[in-house]
Amino acid sequence: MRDGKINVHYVTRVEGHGNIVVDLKDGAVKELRWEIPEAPRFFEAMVRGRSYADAPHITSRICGICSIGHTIASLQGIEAALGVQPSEQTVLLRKLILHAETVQSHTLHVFYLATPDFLGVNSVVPLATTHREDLLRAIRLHRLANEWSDLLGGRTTHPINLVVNGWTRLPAPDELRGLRQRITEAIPDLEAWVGIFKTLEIPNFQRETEYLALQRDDEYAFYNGVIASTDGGTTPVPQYREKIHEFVVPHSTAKHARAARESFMVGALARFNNNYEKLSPLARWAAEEMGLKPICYNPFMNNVAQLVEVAHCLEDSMRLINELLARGIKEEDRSVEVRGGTGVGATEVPRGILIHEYTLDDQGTITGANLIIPTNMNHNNIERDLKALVPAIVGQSQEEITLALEMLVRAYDPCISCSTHLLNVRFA
Amino acid sequence: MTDQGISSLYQPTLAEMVKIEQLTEKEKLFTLYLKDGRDLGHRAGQFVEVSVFGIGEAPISVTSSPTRNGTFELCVRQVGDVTRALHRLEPGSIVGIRGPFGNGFPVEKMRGKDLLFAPGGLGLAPLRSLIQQVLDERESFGRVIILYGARNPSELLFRDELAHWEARDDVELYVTVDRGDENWTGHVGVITTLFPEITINPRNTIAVTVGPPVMYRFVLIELLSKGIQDGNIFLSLERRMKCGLGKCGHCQINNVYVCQKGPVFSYAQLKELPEAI
Amino acid sequence: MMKPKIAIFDFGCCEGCQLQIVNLEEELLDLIGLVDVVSWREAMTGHSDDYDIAIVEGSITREAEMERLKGIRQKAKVLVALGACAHIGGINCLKNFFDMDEVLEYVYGKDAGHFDTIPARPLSAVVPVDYAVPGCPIDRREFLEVVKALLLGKKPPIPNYPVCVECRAKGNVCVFDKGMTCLGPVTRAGCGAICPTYGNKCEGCRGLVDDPNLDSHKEVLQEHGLSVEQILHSFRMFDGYMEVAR
Amino acid sequence: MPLKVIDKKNMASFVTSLMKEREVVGPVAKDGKFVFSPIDDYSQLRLDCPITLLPPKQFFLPHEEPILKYKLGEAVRSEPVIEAPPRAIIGMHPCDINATWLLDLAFSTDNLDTNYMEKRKKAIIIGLDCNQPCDEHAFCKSMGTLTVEGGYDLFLTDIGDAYVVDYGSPTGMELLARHKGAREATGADMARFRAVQDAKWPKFTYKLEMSISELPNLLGISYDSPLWEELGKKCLACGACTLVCPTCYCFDIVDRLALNLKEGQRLRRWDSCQLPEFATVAGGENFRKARSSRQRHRFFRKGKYLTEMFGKVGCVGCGRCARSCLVHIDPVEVYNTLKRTGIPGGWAQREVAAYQQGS
Ligand SMILES: Cc1cc2nc3c(=O)[nH]c(=O)nc-3n(C[C@H](O)[C@H](O)[C@H](O)COP(=O)(O)OP(=O)(O)OC[C@H]3O[C@@H](n4cnc5c(N)ncnc54)[C@H](O)[C@@H]3O)c2cc1C
Ligand code: SF4
Ligand code: SF4
Ligand code: SF4
Repeated sequence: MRDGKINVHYVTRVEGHGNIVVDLKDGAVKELRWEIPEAPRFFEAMVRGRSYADAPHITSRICGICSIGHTIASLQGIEAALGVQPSEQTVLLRKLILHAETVQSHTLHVFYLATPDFLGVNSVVPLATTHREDLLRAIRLHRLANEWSDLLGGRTTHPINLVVNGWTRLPAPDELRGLRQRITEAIPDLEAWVGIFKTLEIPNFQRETEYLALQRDDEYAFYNGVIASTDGGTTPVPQYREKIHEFVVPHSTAKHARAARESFMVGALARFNNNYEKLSPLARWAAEEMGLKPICYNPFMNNVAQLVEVAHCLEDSMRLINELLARGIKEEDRSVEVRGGTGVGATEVPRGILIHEYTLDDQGTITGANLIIPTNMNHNNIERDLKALVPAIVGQSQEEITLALEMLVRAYDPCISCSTHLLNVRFA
Repeated sequence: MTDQGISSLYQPTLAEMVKIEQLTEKEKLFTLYLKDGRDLGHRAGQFVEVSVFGIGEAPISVTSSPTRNGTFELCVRQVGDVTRALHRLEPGSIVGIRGPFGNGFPVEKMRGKDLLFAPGGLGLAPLRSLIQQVLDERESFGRVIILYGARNPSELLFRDELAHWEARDDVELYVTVDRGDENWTGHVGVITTLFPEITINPRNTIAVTVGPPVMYRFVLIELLSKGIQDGNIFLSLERRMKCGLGKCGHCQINNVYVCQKGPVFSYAQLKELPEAI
Repeated sequence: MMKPKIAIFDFGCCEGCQLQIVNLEEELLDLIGLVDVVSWREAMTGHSDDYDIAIVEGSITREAEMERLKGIRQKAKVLVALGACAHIGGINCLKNFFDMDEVLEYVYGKDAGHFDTIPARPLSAVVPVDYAVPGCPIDRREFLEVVKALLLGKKPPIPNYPVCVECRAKGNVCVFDKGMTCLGPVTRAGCGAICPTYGNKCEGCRGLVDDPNLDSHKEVLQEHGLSVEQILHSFRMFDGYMEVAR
Repeated sequence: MPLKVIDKKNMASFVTSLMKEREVVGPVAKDGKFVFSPIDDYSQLRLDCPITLLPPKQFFLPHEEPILKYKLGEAVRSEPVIEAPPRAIIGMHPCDINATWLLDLAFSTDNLDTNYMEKRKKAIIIGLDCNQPCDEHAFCKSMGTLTVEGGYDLFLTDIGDAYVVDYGSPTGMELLARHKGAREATGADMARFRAVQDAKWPKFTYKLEMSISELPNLLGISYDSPLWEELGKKCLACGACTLVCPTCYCFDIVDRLALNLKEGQRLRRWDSCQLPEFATVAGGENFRKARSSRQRHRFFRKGKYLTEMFGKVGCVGCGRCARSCLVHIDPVEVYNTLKRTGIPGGWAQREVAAYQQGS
């Protein structure tokens, strides 16, 4: 197809609404837009006037898939504004529940939303007959992740008991031991899926770009760190504005972003490219098996990087649980001294770096907020990838082109609901 | 019985629907028999708990006479989950039956007396069991007067039977509807407007009225003004009921469990129960 | 039994409630055996306009969405509101306490002109809604019970008593005894009092019971130290569309 | 058989040996308060617990329990479900023992409810005397429930470093005989036992301004008291008072089909007369629509109806309802207010007064 329009009205099997509009003329791209028509929800505006304590529960509702990540970024932002240092136990438990979300989200995306593409079906449902055993393994992993967040946070989505400076309910040691046991038992399911992915044909498409991710010296960073780039250099989180620039484009209710180059990518592949050295042994094995090596410039490999991260999270969680059990679970004082100030929190959620910034007055009332959502950071990169991909496949039929474009978008696992709750550039 | 041989009061007996008849838009008449071959063995005015498995249980009065064995009948108005589910059933369907429960009408006390029946609407369903028994044993009762009121002609239950009673000269039947329609030539007005038409011997009359709570307040005034004694006026009360065994608490009126001491009460009893009407 | 055709739609929301359906895992496969899912953008490609039951998530926050919702209502025999956003407006209504132009400008700055928004509202503010699965997010068990009830022709078993009932029956320590405040006494149960069970207050995500004793509850909140302003804020979290939050 | 004694240091082995043959339930700590819960280690047991949030009724009448299971289809089948594992409940205070006794009567009078009774029959009750009031809300002394006349298998009294153990049934006697740690009470033990008992009684106060025998009559004349309206205004209708009450036993019955829609269960679960739809029937008529009428019903049940039905007082003075009521409705205050505002002397004396005035 060398001439004509492709209009994918709502890419399916992604979280939220996004359209792809392509206009081809003589085999060249006349116009290509990645449109986000999703209704914006104005969380930054909504939290104003609320108590600092409400922020995590309100912003959790930005996104059903990464509600734990939003809660944690929000807690970090508020705690930074209040000058509160959460205890080691609090942080260990937060890391553990954040892993639950990463596994939950990655398995959902890799198994339920992306795999149907690789196997040539329109949803996960047909797999119930054609790939029953594999699907049951996938379901087991996904359910483990769900029950893991149920156990720690009260439910799979919008966790209940994570509050500023602590937890309103702590897991019992026996519960943690049970969880560790179940994680151990889940590893064969993961290994089996690594085996499956090894055999899948992943489109070979390369476009060099910049990758940003949080980084730490002591571990593969999820909970916190400094902003690192594959182009070199690091930026402390509070100075995030010096690195990440956001701007509005008319065809999208979600903002776009750039860093040093014209666009950049965040998410599993970005973390992998920046922090490969810190992956757990099981994760490195998985990467090797599936042929993923840093630095990888193929966005379709994001799915593979997600599977590698699932391996990492499972293994790292056992370490976290061991540490928690060795320390013993204790009730701690959660009280905080309220004061005014501004604070930034950043955490790696399944789709990349999530930044929450808050300003509080002396009573602890929120007067301003700025939330930067990873999918926003990727929109620009998605659009540029799409533009780069089309010329390479322009000889194919309209259906094939459409499918390839959709698959590319899905590979990013964009969480569009999230990304339509934009920042305010004019920070109060 | 459980595996350990323990029996349970909550275990229904299975019953099969042999006949289902649409009486009005909202009411159907179900004829059933117990699959274990037993007779239901009820008294007039008693009720059973009917199970539609998967949906729930509802208390329903037995509308057929104890004098007619083998099968029994239930007349059900479709109002909610269980009753709607019953209406969806076809002949041959299986339901569960617990009971009969409750006291029933004081038939022995009625023998030799004149009887005044005043059912309103669906109230005819429970009363019909008594009327049928009285007619089957006609000689042991005095006058039989029936004052029946419905909202409109299309809501009149058991029309064939009404015609049959009308035709008998040992039954005095008066029917009224709140609102008539083009074909209605009978009496129009609420049930209390029928009372001036009859004269009775209050000393020898037992009155039974069954209907919705609002009706009771007005019918009672009529019955009392006719001079019938408190102890000779009987009502059948509806309450929410779950167990039928005097445990679940739903049917309690003051200190009385309707499923145990009722559903039939004399007005003399009800005067002691301020929550009753 | 004919398999009813089900379509799932979403409006302004976090899609967390749909996610709970996905999270049914194996049971989702069983469910799919009983119904015919003809449209579900988040989980499948393909769409059909021929459906019996529409399950709709999210609140209405833009003019154009009203028409889309009315279209869905017209096609569906039964319309079920899924989750707090659809049921009572939910978290989205927090923005209703600001001026819409100001909100747009606060978020989009000088580019605000590209976008439109109206005060957020529940589905029932636009079309008749037959049933609701309350909660932010919905409870997976309850969702299954509602679907089963629809298949069986029963009224969905959504309780009309407060969260305290479930909370006390679980033997929880009331959070009022821990120095917090709670909307449990006026909020519709069905979640298993999950928040107090996890040591936190009920934030009222399931909406109010039919006949709440709000006056008395407000006195309780005041007795436990909340100002009138703070009481309003508590209710605005999820019940912002309702009288009680204004 | 003389009283026996188990030294506290031997309690662990006593409880542990019980755990070998049955589930052992006792008070354990929860969030700074206490609940009855199955234990898997003696160390979890908190016999020093003043009072639990919920009474032990959940072990005889669970919050939700299957009573029937069935299969649909061509051949409909249904059979009762009765789950009754052998259990020992340890640490039940006199109020709860008295309350359980009342429940026993309720579930065995007229119609024997096997779901309750089987669980009850398979449970050993090991009571524990209260040497001081659990807190300011307790009014057991007023209700005559600070002592027990029966309803237990064993009954412990804490005399410092040991428990004096009384038995109330052949099962209890046998259990005691079997346990090696139980020894005969010495003279010194008995002296301490008597001292504990003597010291205990004055620590409790009478809180009702009337004798309990007067209560049914007091309520009888208070049906139209303006107090009910006042309570109705405050009441949140949250059901807390009845859910935590050891003598409340009203329940609901619901059907629940499995997802295959082919088999299912009938469940019973706690209900409460305080909830708005407790007495609603089809057609929408609600026989106790006003919160005031529901509150009245509750107090009449506790103070009058249950006594009339079973000859035992329906409130055991544990104070749980008052403790859990967010708007501070307290039975002691309710009954005392009725007494103060009602006609002095109650029904009988009013009759006498009327007679003397010649009316
Ligand atoms: C002794 C006795 C005898 C009876 N005899 C007959 C008879 O012969 N024939 C007959 O048709 N009926 C009879 N009834 C009435 C019958 O029991 C009820 O109509 C039936 O229980 C309704 O059950 P259901 O599951 O169909 O309705 P449900 O689904 O339980 O409810 C039906 C309607 O009642 C209302 N309702 C029910 N529960 C609630 C609630 N919790 N909150 C608010 N509203 C509620 C609603 O409006 C609902 O639509 C008798 C009742 C009693 C007590
Ligand atoms: S109700 Fe809550 S969980 Fe559900 S879609 Fe709305 S914000 Fe998300
Ligand atoms: S914690 Fe909340 S829901 Fe639970 S009993 Fe207390 S007030 Fe009710
Ligand atoms: S406890 Fe309250 S806030 Fe929590 S899920 Fe239930 S209704 Fe929602």
